Parts: sequence; structure tokens; C-alpha cells
Amino acid sequence: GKSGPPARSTGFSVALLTPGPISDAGWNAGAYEGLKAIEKELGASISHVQVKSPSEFEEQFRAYAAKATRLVFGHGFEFQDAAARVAKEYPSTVFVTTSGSKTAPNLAPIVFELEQAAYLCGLVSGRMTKTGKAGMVGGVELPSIKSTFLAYEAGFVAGHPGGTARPVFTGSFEDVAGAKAAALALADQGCDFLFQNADAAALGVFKGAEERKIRAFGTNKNQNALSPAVLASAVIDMPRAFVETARRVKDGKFDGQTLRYGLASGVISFVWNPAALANVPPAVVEETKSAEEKIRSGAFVVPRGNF
Amino acid sequence: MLPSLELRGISKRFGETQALSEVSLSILPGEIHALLGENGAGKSTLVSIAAGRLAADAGEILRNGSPVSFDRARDARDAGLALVPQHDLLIGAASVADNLAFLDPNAPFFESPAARRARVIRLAQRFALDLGDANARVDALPVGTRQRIEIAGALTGHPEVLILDEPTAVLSPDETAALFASLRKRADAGGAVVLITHRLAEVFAGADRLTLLARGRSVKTCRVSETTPEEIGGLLLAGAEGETREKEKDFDTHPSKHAARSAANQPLPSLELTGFAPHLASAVRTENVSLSLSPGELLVLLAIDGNGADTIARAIAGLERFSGRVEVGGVSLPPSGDPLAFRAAGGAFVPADRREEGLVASLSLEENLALPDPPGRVFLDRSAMRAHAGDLLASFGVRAASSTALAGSLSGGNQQKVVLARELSRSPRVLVAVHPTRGLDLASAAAVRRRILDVCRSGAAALVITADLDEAPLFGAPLRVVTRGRLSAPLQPTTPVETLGRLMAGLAA
Amino acid sequence: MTQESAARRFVVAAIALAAAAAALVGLTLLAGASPIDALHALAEGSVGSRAALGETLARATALVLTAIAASLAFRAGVLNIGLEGQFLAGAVAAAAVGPLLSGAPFVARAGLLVASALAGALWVLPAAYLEARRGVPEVLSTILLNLIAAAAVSGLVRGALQDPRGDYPQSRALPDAVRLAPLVSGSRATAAIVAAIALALLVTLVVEATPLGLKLRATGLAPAAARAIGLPGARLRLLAFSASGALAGLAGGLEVLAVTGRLYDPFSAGAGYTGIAAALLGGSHPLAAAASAMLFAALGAGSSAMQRDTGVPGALATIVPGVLVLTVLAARARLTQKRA
Amino acid sequence: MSGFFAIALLLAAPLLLAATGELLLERAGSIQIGLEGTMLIGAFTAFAAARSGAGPHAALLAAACAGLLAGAAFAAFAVAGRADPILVGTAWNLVAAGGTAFSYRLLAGATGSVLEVKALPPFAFGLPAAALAAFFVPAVLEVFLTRTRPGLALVAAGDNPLALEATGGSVVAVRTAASVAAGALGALGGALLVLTVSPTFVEGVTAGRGFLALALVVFARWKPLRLVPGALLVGGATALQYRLQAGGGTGIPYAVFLALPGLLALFALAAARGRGGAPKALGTPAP
Ligand SMILES: Nc1ncnc2c1ncn2[C@@H]1O[C@H](COP(=O)(O)OP(=O)(O)OP(=O)(O)O)[C@@H](O)[C@H]1O
Ligand SMILES: Nc1ncnc2c1ncn2[C@@H]1O[C@H](COP(=O)(O)OP(=O)(O)OP(=O)(O)O)[C@@H](O)[C@H]1O
Ligand SMILES: [Mg+2]
Ligand SMILES: [Mg+2]
Repeated sequence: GKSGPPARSTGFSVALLTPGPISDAGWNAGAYEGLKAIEKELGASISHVQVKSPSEFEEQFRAYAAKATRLVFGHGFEFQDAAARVAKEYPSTVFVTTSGSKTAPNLAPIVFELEQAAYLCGLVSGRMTKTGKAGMVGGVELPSIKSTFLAYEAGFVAGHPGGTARPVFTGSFEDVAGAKAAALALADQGCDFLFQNADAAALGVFKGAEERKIRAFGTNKNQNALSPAVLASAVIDMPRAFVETARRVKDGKFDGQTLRYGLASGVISFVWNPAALANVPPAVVEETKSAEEKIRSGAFVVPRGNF
Repeated sequence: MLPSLELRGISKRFGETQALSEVSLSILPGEIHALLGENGAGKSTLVSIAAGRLAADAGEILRNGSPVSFDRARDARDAGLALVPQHDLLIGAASVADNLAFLDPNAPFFESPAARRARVIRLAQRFALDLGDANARVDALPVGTRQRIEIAGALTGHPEVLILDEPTAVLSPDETAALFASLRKRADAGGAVVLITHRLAEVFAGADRLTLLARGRSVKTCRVSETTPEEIGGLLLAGAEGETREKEKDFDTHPSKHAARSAANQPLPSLELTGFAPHLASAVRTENVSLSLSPGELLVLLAIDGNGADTIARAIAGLERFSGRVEVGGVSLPPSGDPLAFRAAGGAFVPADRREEGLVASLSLEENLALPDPPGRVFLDRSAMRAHAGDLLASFGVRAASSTALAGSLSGGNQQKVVLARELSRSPRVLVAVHPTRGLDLASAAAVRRRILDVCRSGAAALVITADLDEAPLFGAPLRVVTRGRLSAPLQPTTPVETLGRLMAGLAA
Repeated sequence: MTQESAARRFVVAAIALAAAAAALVGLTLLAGASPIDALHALAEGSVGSRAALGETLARATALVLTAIAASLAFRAGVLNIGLEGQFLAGAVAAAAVGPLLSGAPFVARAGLLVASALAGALWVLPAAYLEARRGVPEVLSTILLNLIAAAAVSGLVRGALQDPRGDYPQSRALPDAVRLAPLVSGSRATAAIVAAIALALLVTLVVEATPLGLKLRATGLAPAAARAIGLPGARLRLLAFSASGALAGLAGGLEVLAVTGRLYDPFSAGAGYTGIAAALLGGSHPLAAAASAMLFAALGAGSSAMQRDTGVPGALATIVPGVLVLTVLAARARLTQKRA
Repeated sequence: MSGFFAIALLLAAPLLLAATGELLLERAGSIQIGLEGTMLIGAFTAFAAARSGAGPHAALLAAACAGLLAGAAFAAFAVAGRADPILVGTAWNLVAAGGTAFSYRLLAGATGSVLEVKALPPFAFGLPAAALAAFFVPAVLEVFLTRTRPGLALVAAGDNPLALEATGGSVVAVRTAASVAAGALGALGGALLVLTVSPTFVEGVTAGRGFLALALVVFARWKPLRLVPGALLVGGATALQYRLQAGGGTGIPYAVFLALPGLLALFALAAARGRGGAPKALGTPAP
């Protein structure tokens, strides 16, 4: 558990608040990698803290702002209220929440348009499904999770008109056992493709898919290596987004506008699992590629949730 | 004849208490040997040592003439000694069959329920004990049955010496007779039986020899046929009070002078029991009691421990459920048992167990004396509490470092005085006191009696329970003897002590 | 559970603090950080500045209240392990009625706090009923009620109490006018901590210096004697139980009012459990328990600073209070055995 | 339908093991409300052992050993030390949760990748033998309690400790042994999570199952065999909930399912007579 040197008040300093442990191999781990990348690429001094309950949000923001930290990330929608309050008092610190909608001159959310890649996963599933049914496994029922499900479902129906995609939430990002159980339940319902957005619990989904010999998708990180059942991953390059955001701040280009990162920015990508690609009809690969182009160019807008 | 079990010069000390000093006891094969003595005389301690449950500080144990030493209870059982202790030994949540397996030292590691049931039937037949349904949960059984289960459990190892610590306290007369019959059979077959009891009647009806303990020493051993209940009763009571007991002629408690029944023509009785009986799942059934005490009247209930007088008192004070009717100052109390209703009607209660029920050991004397209605509107009126405590401690002659001393730090006798002080200071309408002078020295005991008579004189009715034959008449009030839950007819305080002793022992007057 | 002498309490606390410090140094070394830096950050981050002190006080509010709630219950002989659930019930009530209340902020706040105290008190009722009528140990039922309360929070922020603006699993925010403002700018300490300390004093006074308090203590120390003496044991227990629940509920309400402004899932990081630990450390004396709660709050704020400044894992903040409590228990057991 | 049962069994097995251990301990008169912590210790130990090269069965064994030690440590405080078990358990959860998280960081670093370990091989119904064996453990305990001598001693320790002492037994010894066994079973429950269903460790991977297991003991009213339907009910309800969600949603918020074990246990307590079957000396110090 070595981490960076202490954030000093001189130079470019960046801090990160995560709502969970950075060893979760998912949402929080990605953010921490982003922080490390900022340290490496921009020479920033970095600092991280894991918050235990909502009562601490403000405390941590304030502690960093008081030390003249230039940029503080609050990793989740739930940090918005606290960030907005503290931002008012510390105009020279920039506050960024990952997801959310509140903005101010020194406050903006990063919005990952993971939906765009999720749509492509849906499209692939729709084209390849035999049963016309797909499943989606979520951890906690959160807007960002539901939004990717919305996009996946849209893609699935586009690929297989009349098909259905059903979500199951387990209520926890840590509950790998629950995620596996959910995957099995979906498989038993006839689903032959599983999308998931469950962080560390994703492994449970893959194990379930392996067992029922169906396909699943990685999310957030490139999870292609985790299981032969993974057909492709919808990846957020969190480090890239974090570095890009930090660079903006460092260069004085931060303008308080929502920071959107989609396929076009390269932060979001759809990555085939080379080990599984052999079983995918070339036509599907082609179609996916052209759909991706349309999304990049803005010719097609992927539906997303209201949050 | 070589004794089956012989104890020589056994001493045992618990902290401050010298429970046993050089006690010797020998038990012969073929005899039922009764062990008698007042509460705290050391009977249970002695038999625990004999059965390897406790280590003696000094002394020797011999089995059939050769010295033995027991490191564990198991060793004693292996040597043929079995003890049924005073407290409940059974697993309430388990069945009769399981309990007997638990008590059987030779039960195999693994045993099927059928085998366990078979044991119950075997034991019931062999010892002619009614052990009830083998599958019944023990905590649903009457105490008599539970007692028999414990005895059967002790007998499973075929002990040559069987020691029973107060087995009859909870048995009905028929059950007691049956128990003695089965013990007699064992003795006739050459086994030895040691039996602790407070009841002289059963000793004289069923035992061969007896040993009397008093204050941790053995006072007398003899054949039952060589003595009388009166002699033993006298020794027992002397033991309870210590050798220093003299006739208390020098005190101003002449019965006739203080007979407090001037208020006999008052219309409303202070305490009235009608068809009253405490509800307890136990064998000693208190018969329906009816009595009435007018203001200023005092009644002494005289009973050896274990005869139910205590339970009558507790039920009146609202600490047990009862059937029938209890009225205090015309207010009838709920039969579900409600100490608050008793108090609200003007009742005061001195419990037998002052440590558990009389005082809050880790509160100060001031605080104890202020309960249950501490003074002060918003905050405790500490100075009033102190003054109140100071007065009471002085006038009851309590020896304590100060009124802020913890109640638990006082000696037993002084604790008793504190309880009395608290209860009497409340100017009760009815006082119910259980063994109010137990553990007090002579002067203090006389002072306590005086206090009780004083409250009566000022209009309260009092019900005093005592086991002290010599003390009872000193109140100068009518007496009733309680034996096995039954009240005798009212007796004059001038009734000869011998008559009272015979009644207490359960013998015809 | 019972009172103990001041001297003994002091010895036990000193031993425990030493053990906790040793654990802290050891774990910091294991994590590859400098213990000196870590301890420095701990001190700076908890009491080193006005802002840090403010954080400690802001954290302390809920802990002080749950700690005195635990002390009150323990002193009356009620083993209320359900403070966590009662805390959540109070927070739920605050989040439910808060946005509905209109009128002057003062009135709205009063309404919100009354609602949360009531909710906390109501949440003990199933346990109190089962204890009084069925003899079910309150330890078991209150643990179950904690589970249920946590599940209810999770359901409510996605259901009945969900903020209609946005799709977030959180309740509607309290109006800024209703929320408590900081006492001094740049600090997060609000009047809530003053209220909590005042309540700690009040509970201490009630327990130690009023007729009612004496009765409660007597019931807790010797139930059989209290009954025989004529104290209404069952009623006193119920009173202490529900007052304890009300205090924990109030803690939840104040947390919403002063700190978070809304209900989230999960809402609590174990304020109820920490309160029990603080009460234990303070020997169930309300003031000492409140002081221990302050200590835990300082530890929490300080270990956050440690994490920020030296990069040691946040888990330290969980381990250290646990070690503290276990040492107290062990030290107390040893002292008792020596005396016996 | 076979899928449904497999899922129910899968979710019930770890719960059942932990709850059986807890029931054993409670029948002996002590109580460990820090069962969640013990499960975490087991889960982490299995993970750590497997990461350092042990096979899944060896990892299971390692977890059991860690559980034995954990049970002995608990007993040192709460049985021999006679500290209030509730308070020890409260602190236990803190130390175990923090300690496993801390150790995981030491072992794995602040890694962002899933560290997978080898799972136990499936045996039948897609479940490994160890998970299936879990369903027989309550029966073994039942036999132990009702048909063996030490079983009777254990029941006595929880019902009438003085009786046990009077017959030459030692309450401290019996409760310590029970705590050690309960620790092993709790840790095995945690290990089973890692080695069957979720071949990795995450902070808080037990996700509240320790508390569910506590509730199950109450629901079972301290009778081992009743744990099986209880655990299957919880496992089944969860599986059913996933199935209902998968089948198109139900409108029942999943919080209801989260609350289900607690509610069931509370109703079981309310419906039972007396103390609901709780051992008489539960939570009281050894004489
Ligand atoms: N474990 C102990 N610790 C301290 N004192 C004890 C202990 N056991 C007994 N005593 C004390 O030793 C003395 C003798 O007690 P013992 O139980 O032997 O009396 P007993 O004759 O059996 O009385 P009873 O008729 O009431 O059963 C009493 O003063 C008692 O308080
Ligand atoms: N009415 C009753 N119904 C059932 N059992 C009773 C009744 N009255 C008394 N008993 C039982 O008889 C036994 C002896 O009574 P009790 O304890 O009142 O006698 P005691 O003279 O005060 O002796 P001790 O010193 O043992 O307290 C007790 O087990 C008590 O529960
Ligand atoms: Mg005795
Ligand atoms: Mg008596």
C-alpha cells in the first residue's frame, strides 16, 4: 500500500475522495489509477482519502481546499452537495465530481459516456442472440448504472427487434456471490448474453456465464482477460479522463462546464476480447465498427438516463 | 465396624468466614445419617469437601479406613461417593432422559435417544422412583419430580455413600415418605446415606444417627434413639444464636407490658388475608390462609426454614403471585404480585435475603435510605438525604464509616439494620418482616424488636417471621407456627417453648 | 456496564490509549509510512487548527449523543445495542419531515428534531415489548432492528423518500435556511455540538443528581432489590430504553440537520456502534462517555488527515477504536480478577 | 427450476455454516455478535492462502485454522476474561473489518485489478463438495447435542452453568471449545464465499452475511435443524428475488429482501413462547 508523497501547498496538487476502498478493482480503483497517472504525467503531488459516510464529504473537501489543493475529485454523484458548498468558499480550488450535474466557475462534473460503449455491447448481443433475451447485472441501483443499462437495452433491441433485456440489482458492489446468483438466474430465464455494471462483483457474473456457457461483457475496465466468457469490454480509461481534466485545470482552461468523455475522446472505448473474436461473425464486427463511427461523429446519439 | 466415609479435622475458610473448623464426621455402612445445623452452619461446605467439589484447607478424608484425596468431583464418584447438591442440578431445556445421561458418570460418549430412555425406565424401576415421562422437558416438571431425577442421577453410579443436601425441602409429605423408604432400602442393603435437612420430624422418623453442626463446628453426634427433638431443637437454636445466648431478662421487652393490642376495637383491619395461598410451582403447598391484623396488632409466624413462611411473606409484599385475597388498609392487592401496590397501600417489607433484595450494594447508605422515593423536586436533595441517613444510622446504631459508605461495605448485621431503618422510617400501616433479627447481636436484636413494637404502638400492624424459638415470645404477641405451609391455631406468647419446638418440628403439640 | 471508581476508570483508559497508540505506530510502520509523520498528521488533523477542531466537533455530535444514549440505557440495566437502528430511524424521520416543514427555520428545526427523537424512541418499542412481554433479551432484538433499519434506509432513498429531481438514491435536501450554519466560518462545527454537550450535561444531571436518576441507577444495579424496595422496575427500564432511543434518534436528526442535509444510502458509518464503545470506555458515566466520544471523533478526523497526508490505508481508522475497546475489556477483566 | 435451487443452495451454504457455529456457541451460553468479522477473517485467510500458492482445499483448511485462532481469541476475552461478549463482539467487528482491509492492501497493494484465486471444483449441482457438506453440518450438531456426552455438557453450560460445574465440568472450558469450533465454522463460511462463488477478496466481501447468520440463529430458535429451512428461506428468497427481477421485475423493492432475515427472526421471537428458546444462561459470565 505505498502511495504518493504528501500533497504540498506549492506546485500542482491534486486530491481524490473515494466512497469505497481503492482495492475494489472497479470504480474506486480506476479513480486511484487516474490520480497516480496525474502524478506521473503532470508531476502533481497527490493525495487520497476514503470517506466512510456522507457526514465526512464536506470535511474532506474543506481539508484539501484549506491546504490550497488545486484540484479535488469527489468520485461519485453523492459528492455534489458538499462540493458545491465548499466550492463557494474556496474559489481558487477546482472541484470535480465524477458524474452529477452541479456546476459553478470552480465546480463541474465529469460525465463518462459509457453508455456509448454499452450500446455497442447491446448491439452485438442483439445480433448474436439465439433466445432474444439478454440480462444485465448491477450492484447498487444507481443512476449511472441504470443509464448504462438503458443504453445496452437500446442497443440490444436495435440488434434484435422485439428482444428483451432485463436488469437484476444485487444491492452491493462487493457481493460477488450475489452477482453470480443473479447471473445464473438470468441464464435460467433464457438470457444468452449478460451485461454487467457491478465493479468487483463482476467476477461473479463471469463465473456464472462460464458455468452456463453464455457470453458476458466487461465494463469500466478492460476485463477481457478475466474470463473466456467475456466477449468484449466497455472500457472507461479513467486515468486518461483524470489526466485530461487535471491538465485543463493546470493550464487554466477549466471553465466550469460539464466535462463529457465519450467514444470520441478516446476515454470510452469498446474493446473486443481477441480470444473470443473468432466466434463473432465478421458482419457483426463490421456493423459494430460503423455504429461506433456514427456515435463518434455525433450522427447517432445514444440514449442515456436523466441524472 | 469400619466407617464407609470418615472426615477428620476438616477446616475451610472463605475469606473472612471460617466456614468449618476441625469438623469430624463418620458415616457407617448401613446407616442413614442426618446432618443438621442452622443456616450457614457449614453443612453444604462439609459435604462438598467430602464429594471432591471443594478442597479443604486442612483435614483428612478416609474411605473404608484408608485415606483418599479427591482432586475433582469425578474422583469422588469413582470412589463411590455421590452428592445431590442443594441447588438445582438439572438442564431445564433438556429432557428427563438427557438429564439422567448428563448425571450418569458412566454414560457412553455416544448414546441413542432410545438408550437414554431405557436408562430412565431402568432407574425408575430399580430405585422405585417416579421419574415421569422420559421425553418431558425438565423445566416443565414439578419440583418433586425434578428432585427425584437428581436423586436417581446420583444413584446411577451405584455409589456406596449417597449424600443428599436438603432433598426434602421441596418434597410433599408423601414424597418425603417415599424417599425415606427408598433410602432405607439402600441402607438395609449396606449403603450409607448422609442427609441434610432442617426438619427434625423426618430425622426422628427416618434417620439412624445425627450430627449437629453449629457455626462450623460439630456440636453433637449421637444415635437418634438416644436424644429427643426438644434437645436437638434447643441445640439448633442455640447454635444459631451462638453460645453466648442468655436469657434476656435484662431487656425492657417484657411481653405483657408491650402487648400491643389496644386497638382491637378499630373497625378496619390493617392486613387481612382471605383464602390466601402463594402460587409457586412447588411441593410445599401453603394451605388457604385467612388472618386479620388490626392496627397496632402484631403476629409472629414461627417456622423452621423451608416451611413456607417466607413465601407467605413475599407474596403479601407483592413479590410472588397468589390466589385468594390480600387487603392492606382496606385496599385489595392484585394477585399477580405488585410490590408497588403493596407499598402504595402503606406496606413495608424486610426481606430475608438482604444482599439480594434488601439493599443496592453499590449505592451509598444515603442513597439506599432514600429509596424508593428520594427527596427533591428537581434535583436530589442531598442535604436532606444526608440528614435523614444520619438520623437513621444513629438511631438504629448502624456502624458505618459515614453515610456515603457503600451499602455493600457493611457487615451483614449492620446491613440488616439499614434495611430495617429504611422500612420503619416510612411509618408503614403494615410491616412484614422476615427474620428481622437474624445475624444481629443481642443488644441490636432487642433494639430491633423494640422498634417493631414501637411502630405497632403507633398504629401499624406487623407480621414477623422468625425461626427463633426463644425470640418469638419476646414480642409479647400471639404466635402461629408454620409447618409445611400450614398455620397452627394462634398461640399465646406464654406457650411453653417445648410445645412450640414440637410444633415447629412437625410433631403433634 | 456498571459504574466504576474514577481512579479505576482512569487506569483502564490510560492502558487502552497506550495500546491503541502502539497499534497505530505498528500499523503505520507496516504500511510503510513514518509513524512520526502519521502521529503528527493525527494531531494536526484533529485538534491542530480551528478548522480541524471544527471537524472533530462536527463528527462528535452524533457520537456524543449515541454515547450518552448508551450510557443512560446501560445505567438502567438495559443492553441497548440498537442505537445504530435508532440513529437511522431519527435520520429517516428528519429526511421525511424536514422538506415538508415550512415557517420560520427555528420552528422547522424544532419540528424536525422532535420527529427524529420520536422516531428513535419508537424504534425501541418492538424490542421493549418483546423484552417485557416475552422475555426476549433486548440484545438480540435490537441487533435485528439495526438490520431492518439499514434495509429500510436503502429502500426509502430509492422509494418514498427519493429526491424527485434527478435519479439519485438520496432524499430531498433540506432548505439551506433550515440547515444549521457553522458557528464560525471556515469550520463545520454548528450549534448541534453545543446541543449535544448540553444534553450530555443534562443526562449526567438526571442520572446522577435527580430522584429519577437514583431510581434508574438502583434498578440497573440491583433489579431484585429495586423491585422489593418498591421501584417500578419495568416502567423505569422502558423509560430509560425509550429515552436512549430518543437520544440516538436525535443524533440521526442532527446529523441530517447539521451535516448531510439529506439521507443517503448507506447513511451511517456505525455511529451507533461507536457510541456503545464510547460509553464503555467512559464506564457508562454520561460525561465520561461524551468525552470518549470526543476522543473517537478526534481519532476519526485525525486518521482521515493521516490518510490524506501520509497515504496509510483508511482501515486504520476502524482498527484503532476496536483495539481501544478490546484493551479496555481485557484490562478491566484483569483488574477485576486481581481484586477477587 | 434446477437453477433456482442451485442458486438458493449456493447462497445458503456459507450462511448455514456460520449460523451453525454461532448456534453452537450460543447453546453453550456465550454469544459472538462479531460473526461478520470472523467470516471476513475466514474469507481473507482463504484468499491469502490461495494467492500464496495453496490449492483451494488447503486454503479452506487455512481459513478453518484462522477461525480456530479467532475463536480462541474471542474466548480469551469473553469467556475466560469474562468481559461482556456483546461489547467484545462489537469491537471484534471493527478490528476484523479494518484488519482484513489493511492486510489486503499490504498483500495486494492498491491494485486496480481483480486478483482471482482458484475455486473449489464443482461436485454436484454446480456446487463444490464443501458447500454441499454445509447442509449436513446442522444435523451433525444436532446429533452432537442430543446424543453425545460433550453435547450434554455444552447444553448444560448454556442452560445451567452451575450444574455443569457441580458435575465436575468446566464452563470456561466448554465455552472456549465452543467458541473455537464456532470460529472455525464462521471462518469456513467466509472462506466458502471466496472459494466457491466469488474467487476473489474484496473489502467487506461478506456483505452483512454475519448479521444474517445471527438472525438465523434466532429464527431457528436455537435448534440446529431449523437452520436449514431458515438458510434455504433466505437463500431462496434472494434467488427468487433475482429470478423475479430477471423475469421482468416485481415492484417489490429489494430493500424488502434485505430486511427479510431480520424481520423473519423478529417474528419468530415474537411468536415463540418464553424467551423464544434462548438458552437460559445466554450471555452471562461463567461462574
Ligand atoms: N463459595 C463461598 N464463598 C464464600 N463464602 C462461602 C462460600 N460457600 C459458603 N460460604 C460461607 O460459608 C458458610 C457455610 O456455608 P454453607 O453453605 O456450608 O452452610 P449450610 O450449613 O449449608 O447452610 P444452609 O442451611 O443455608 O444451606 C456460610 O457463612 C457461607 O456464607
Ligand atoms: N403456596 C406455595 N405453593 C407452592 N410452593 C410453596 C408455597 N409456599 C412455599 N412454597 C415453597 O416451599 C419451599 C420452602 O418455602 P420458603 O422458602 O418460603 O421457606 P423458608 O422457611 O423461608 O425457607 P428458606 O430459608 O429456604 O427461604 C420453597 O421452595 C417455596 O417455593
Ligand atoms: Mg446448605
Ligand atoms: Mg427463608
